[in-house]
Amino acid sequence: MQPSKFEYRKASTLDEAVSLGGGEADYLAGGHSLIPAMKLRLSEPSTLVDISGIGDLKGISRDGDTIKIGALTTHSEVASSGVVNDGCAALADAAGMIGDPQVRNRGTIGGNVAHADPASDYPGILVALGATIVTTGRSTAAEDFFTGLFETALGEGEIVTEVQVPATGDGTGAAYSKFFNPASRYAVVGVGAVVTKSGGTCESCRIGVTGASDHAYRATAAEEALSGSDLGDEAIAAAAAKVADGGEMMSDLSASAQYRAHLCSVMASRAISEAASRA
Amino acid sequence: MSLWEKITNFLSSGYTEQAAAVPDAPEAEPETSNDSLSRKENGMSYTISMTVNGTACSGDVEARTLLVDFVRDHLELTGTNVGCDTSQCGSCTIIMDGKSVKSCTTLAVQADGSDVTTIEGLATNGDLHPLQQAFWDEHGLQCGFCTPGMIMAGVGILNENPDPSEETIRHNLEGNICRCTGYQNIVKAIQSAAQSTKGAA
Amino acid sequence: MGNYIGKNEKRVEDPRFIQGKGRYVANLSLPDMAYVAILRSPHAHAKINSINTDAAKAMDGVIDVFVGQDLIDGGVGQMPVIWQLPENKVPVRWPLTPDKVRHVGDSVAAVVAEDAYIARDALDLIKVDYEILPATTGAEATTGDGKPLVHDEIENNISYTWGLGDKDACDKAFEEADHVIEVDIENQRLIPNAMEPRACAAQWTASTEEMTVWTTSQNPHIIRFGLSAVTLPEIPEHKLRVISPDVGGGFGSKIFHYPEEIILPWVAKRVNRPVKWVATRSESFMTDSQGRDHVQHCKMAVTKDGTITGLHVELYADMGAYLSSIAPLIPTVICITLFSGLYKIPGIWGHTTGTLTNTVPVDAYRGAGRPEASFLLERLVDMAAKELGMDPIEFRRKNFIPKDEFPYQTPVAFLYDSGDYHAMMDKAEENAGYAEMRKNQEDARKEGRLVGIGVCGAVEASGYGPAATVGALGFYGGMWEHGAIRVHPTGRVTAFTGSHSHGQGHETTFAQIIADKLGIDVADVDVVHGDTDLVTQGMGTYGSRSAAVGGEALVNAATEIRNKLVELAAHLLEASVDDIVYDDENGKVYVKGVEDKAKTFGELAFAAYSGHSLPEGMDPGLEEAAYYNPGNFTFPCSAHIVQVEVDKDTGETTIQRYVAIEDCGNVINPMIVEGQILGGIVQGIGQALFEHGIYDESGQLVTGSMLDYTMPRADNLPMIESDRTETPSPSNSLGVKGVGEMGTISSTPAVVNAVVDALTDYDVTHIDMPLTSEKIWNIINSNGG
Amino acid sequence: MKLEREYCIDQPIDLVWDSILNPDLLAEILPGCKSLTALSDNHYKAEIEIKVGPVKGAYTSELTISDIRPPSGYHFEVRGIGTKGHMSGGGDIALTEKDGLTVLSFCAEGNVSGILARVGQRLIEAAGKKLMDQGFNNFQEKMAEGAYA
Repeated sequence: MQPSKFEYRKASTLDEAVSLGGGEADYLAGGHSLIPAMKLRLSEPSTLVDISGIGDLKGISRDGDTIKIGALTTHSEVASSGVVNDGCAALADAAGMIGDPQVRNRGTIGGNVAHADPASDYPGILVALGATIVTTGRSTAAEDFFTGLFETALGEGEIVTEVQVPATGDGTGAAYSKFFNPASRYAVVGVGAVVTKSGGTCESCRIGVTGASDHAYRATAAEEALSGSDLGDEAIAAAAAKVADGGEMMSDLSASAQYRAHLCSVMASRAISEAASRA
Repeated sequence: MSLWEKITNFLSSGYTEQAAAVPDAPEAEPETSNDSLSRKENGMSYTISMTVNGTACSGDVEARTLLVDFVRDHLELTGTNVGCDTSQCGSCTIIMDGKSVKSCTTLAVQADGSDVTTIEGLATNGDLHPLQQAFWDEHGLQCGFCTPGMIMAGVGILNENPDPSEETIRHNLEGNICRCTGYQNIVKAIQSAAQSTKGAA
Repeated sequence: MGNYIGKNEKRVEDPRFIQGKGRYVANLSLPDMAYVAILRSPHAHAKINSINTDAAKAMDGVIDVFVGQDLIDGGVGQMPVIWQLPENKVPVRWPLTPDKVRHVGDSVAAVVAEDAYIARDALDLIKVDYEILPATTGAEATTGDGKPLVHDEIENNISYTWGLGDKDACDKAFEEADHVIEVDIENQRLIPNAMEPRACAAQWTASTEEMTVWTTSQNPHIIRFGLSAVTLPEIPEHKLRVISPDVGGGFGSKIFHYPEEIILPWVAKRVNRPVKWVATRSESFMTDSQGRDHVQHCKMAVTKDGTITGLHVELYADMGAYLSSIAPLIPTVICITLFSGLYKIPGIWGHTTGTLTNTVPVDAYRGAGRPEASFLLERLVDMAAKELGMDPIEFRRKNFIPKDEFPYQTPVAFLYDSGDYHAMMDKAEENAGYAEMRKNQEDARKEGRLVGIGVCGAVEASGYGPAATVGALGFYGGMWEHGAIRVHPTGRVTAFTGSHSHGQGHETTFAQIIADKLGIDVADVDVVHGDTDLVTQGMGTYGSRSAAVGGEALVNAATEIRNKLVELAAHLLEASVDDIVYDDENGKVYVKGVEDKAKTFGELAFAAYSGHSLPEGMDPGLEEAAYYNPGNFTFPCSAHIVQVEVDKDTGETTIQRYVAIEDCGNVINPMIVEGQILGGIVQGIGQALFEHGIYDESGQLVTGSMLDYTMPRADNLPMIESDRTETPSPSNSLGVKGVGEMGTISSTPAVVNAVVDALTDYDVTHIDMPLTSEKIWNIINSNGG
Repeated sequence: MKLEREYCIDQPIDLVWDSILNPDLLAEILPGCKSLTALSDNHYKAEIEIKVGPVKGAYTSELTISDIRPPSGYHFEVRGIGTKGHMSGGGDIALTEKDGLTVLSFCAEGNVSGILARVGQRLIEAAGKKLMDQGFNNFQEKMAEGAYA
């Protein structure tokens, strides 16, 4: 498998990366979304701007209640990070379900969200967590960042620099539940849930869905149904049944639209139950 | 060496050469390392350098050259195999800066300056790595094609967790496909290597 | 009993593999080597109006570009079909198609370039003007009126029909049956996906007019014959060397003669440079011959006491766009002959229609016709047991051929050599703790869990096969095997086998056989295979034939060596030949009753070569070649019991326990045998649960990569509990039976039986494979329970 | 692959009908359309560049319209030859009036060949829908602008 020819530019600073980008150029971080497409010659960029050497985009830190993850942080670094596991274990869990160990060792969170594959895991959990995608131009809430099939709010030459995730506070639990495509290991459906409990009641919740529709979305109808409930099996099932309402279900070899909708509710039930038990 | 041994050595080496129509990969030539990626005049060739199996080496590649092709074709280390083109099978797994990666999904220019270990670099001073030994002992291979990738994935697994459960091993082999063994003896080999490493520590 | 047979010897081939020194074709590098890339059709069916290669030829680094007509004008022959049935219609097939593409991946042009990257670039510059034609798909559907014809000259897309059995006895059984069990089965298309993609290289030596071809083949001698006799007649057989070095798995898909094996040497001679082609996985998906793909209309006649009296199967087999090398064999001779299974069934009739579609050709894939037979039979048996309210094991036992009736003549040609099916099933039941398993299942069901237990018992014909028999049934060659043993003057041994190892471990097991037969150290034996210049003849490895046929050829050669050594020893020790004892255990030869009057194997070998003192009439040297033509097939069998649980919410199936008993007769290396069984079982599980090569209506292969074609991974499986019974085969001196495919043949129906059992409350009697979670969920969802 | 979409257009049916037969408008609303030329009546040639995520493909397409039933609909056939494979398909466009608005129903079946068909299964349908939606969003905008009224 041989990609088409392209020009390769390595940026050492963010400014340089921005100035090299735009037009027919693509940014290269870990390359685990782009290189497979290039090998099949489905993708033939004329220039690749390698941003992997930009030191500013690496590392995980915690600033108050916010966990800051540099765009070049690999999935395995997120999955094994003490900061992430302490502050938001559901994100570490989701990162650990992406691809396989080798892919997790190279793929980056910034590259992943910028690519916006509809079956990618991060978008679902990030939308649920109320994460913020920080770019060279601005900060965007995750739920507004993913706009369509491989489409994001990113403008031309704009680079994802950081993902900010609120740490789950007391009384709040989060979880991610995924139905794997048996061949590719992408998410047929992945549901992230964040539940805040007060006494035995669900005070508030956020539910993010990936894999089901052409982009990750917030299942607001389900959130409304769950909020104020007793988080019992019936309440969870009733809310989970509304998770598919938020998006137009995709259909492919691995799951019809109808089955995907069903999986949405199953994965949501599991994620909500787990999140509630962690709250 | 006795005459008998000399004669038999001669016989066996003579035969091996005859049967080995495919030459073994020579050791990579040590070359001077280049500190930074430099773009050559013609605009399509890049000089990269990295440490492969402990030896510094460099080469001129196109930007599009995959790391696996650099290792196989430029360095003539053909132990790393290519089994698919969509990053599913893991046959091309190598260790790059301590982590298992798929060398078919990495550009050679991305590996510039890194420390790479391939299957050829696993044994030390002629002693098999515990995982190599365990794959042999436990019959963890049949046709051998996925084996280098499986062993390197095993190295990655044990780097992360020196005492993994069966479930952890099976889960972390999700990036490697074997068509011959049904995985059972591969799992056993990784378990056994973990035990032997623990015993030695 | 010798020192090695029956014992676990670690594999001698492993050190090279675990150190990355495997000698695969893709690793071959020759001075001045050029690279070949092949343009493949994106269409399932299209007329080629024109091909423009000018831009590709003009590209820097491109040496030349060839199209189909170039090869035809250059003297290549049509692709041969070497197993043919009476009156079958064989479609015309060229290595590069000149006029019409008939499946996605059909070969159109070949680029030769300085490196693989340039060759790939050049493919994008070749302009083909295709006139797209409607496509036809579906094993049975393709025969319908008004369907496009894959080949204009083959009406209704039917290549052949073939039937076997006792139709009258079958009809009578159904007339008298108390119960008739019916089911229509789709045994789906599979894609072999050996982990090593196919590869080929060729080197032309103009000065001596010799050609060497390296290819990933399971049978290099057959390829050599095919090339020189049919497809590349410009290279005579004595000037052609075919080498299949280490081959990374085959599973049948590397038996066949492929276009690249013709294109590469033809091109190497034209450009006068060594050339190499290595398939991408994408190319493997659309050019490696595929497996299975039957539509089977089946019914079974059963009496009210649970006796099977008849089986009737009308079968449609999709051959793809062309007949691959031995394709007509698979759904006919090798399939219908196994319709008796482990059972006494008086009335069996099977009939096959081999059809053509605009899909990749179909041929042997692990099991090859036998899994298709065992699947339909073991599904019907399970359905019958259920209808009669009998336990599936009890029902099977009732119909088993008793061990005192062997050799057993089935109504579908085969004479089963030996077997003790009751003992095998007893052991499976015991190892599984079947009664306890059923009790636990009841408990689980009470909790609302969908736990199922599946049973399967199957037999196969392996060790293909007696030359006269396979000849009478349509094979153009013989299926004997060749073996040769060269004892060196030092007493070390090089053995040559026409069998080919692509993972089976012949270098180890054959060395064990020879070491025991000659009474020497196994480390002193080296086994050579896969090179037509080193091994004079061979038929290769497929149909689980290596030990039973290839092993026997080596036994014959070893026997010749022993006979010569005994004669030589008698001469040197001044004793009668009748008084000479050949001590297998200690590798020496002595005079009966006088053990210190002895010669070691090494001393005798040296004496044979020194020639200082030989018996009258004996020539110097010590090497013997032998052939072995089996008198019968061997009939291994197995019994599997598997427990699954279906997730009610998602429809996902989890295999919780897998208990397998295999009987492959005597065992040479238990470790290797178990490895073959485990791998085979998992490949069969792949068919049951995951694998499906899907074509859409336009003939596009929509599972064309590992992103969409699911194969089992490590985390889909439990630890398989594998064990054996041993009923030696009387068909060969080693008492061995084939083992490479038995696991696959049994595991597929076992798993499906288990899932159907798990869904017993949902009014389902059969589910077509693969049992994807969506399919199962649809049953749970629509049948309500 | 089967695609069924329904769009509600805030314009009178006759105007919509005229517009969906207007080559200039079609050229503007077809996603990625670089040029559209009429080869003969109801037979067009279009150069289209499609980008979905990392996948870019250029197609030379031919569009034939038949069974024209003013103002209720027509049948179309499209065939494209491209760098990433070929595509072909056909379907019907139907217009109905509902509360003064126009409902445009689109029902088509198509096939994609080549590398996209073999490796892009999970995305083909979603990509088709996306392109349809894009096209009709463009259409709505153009209609709203009154550019072709």
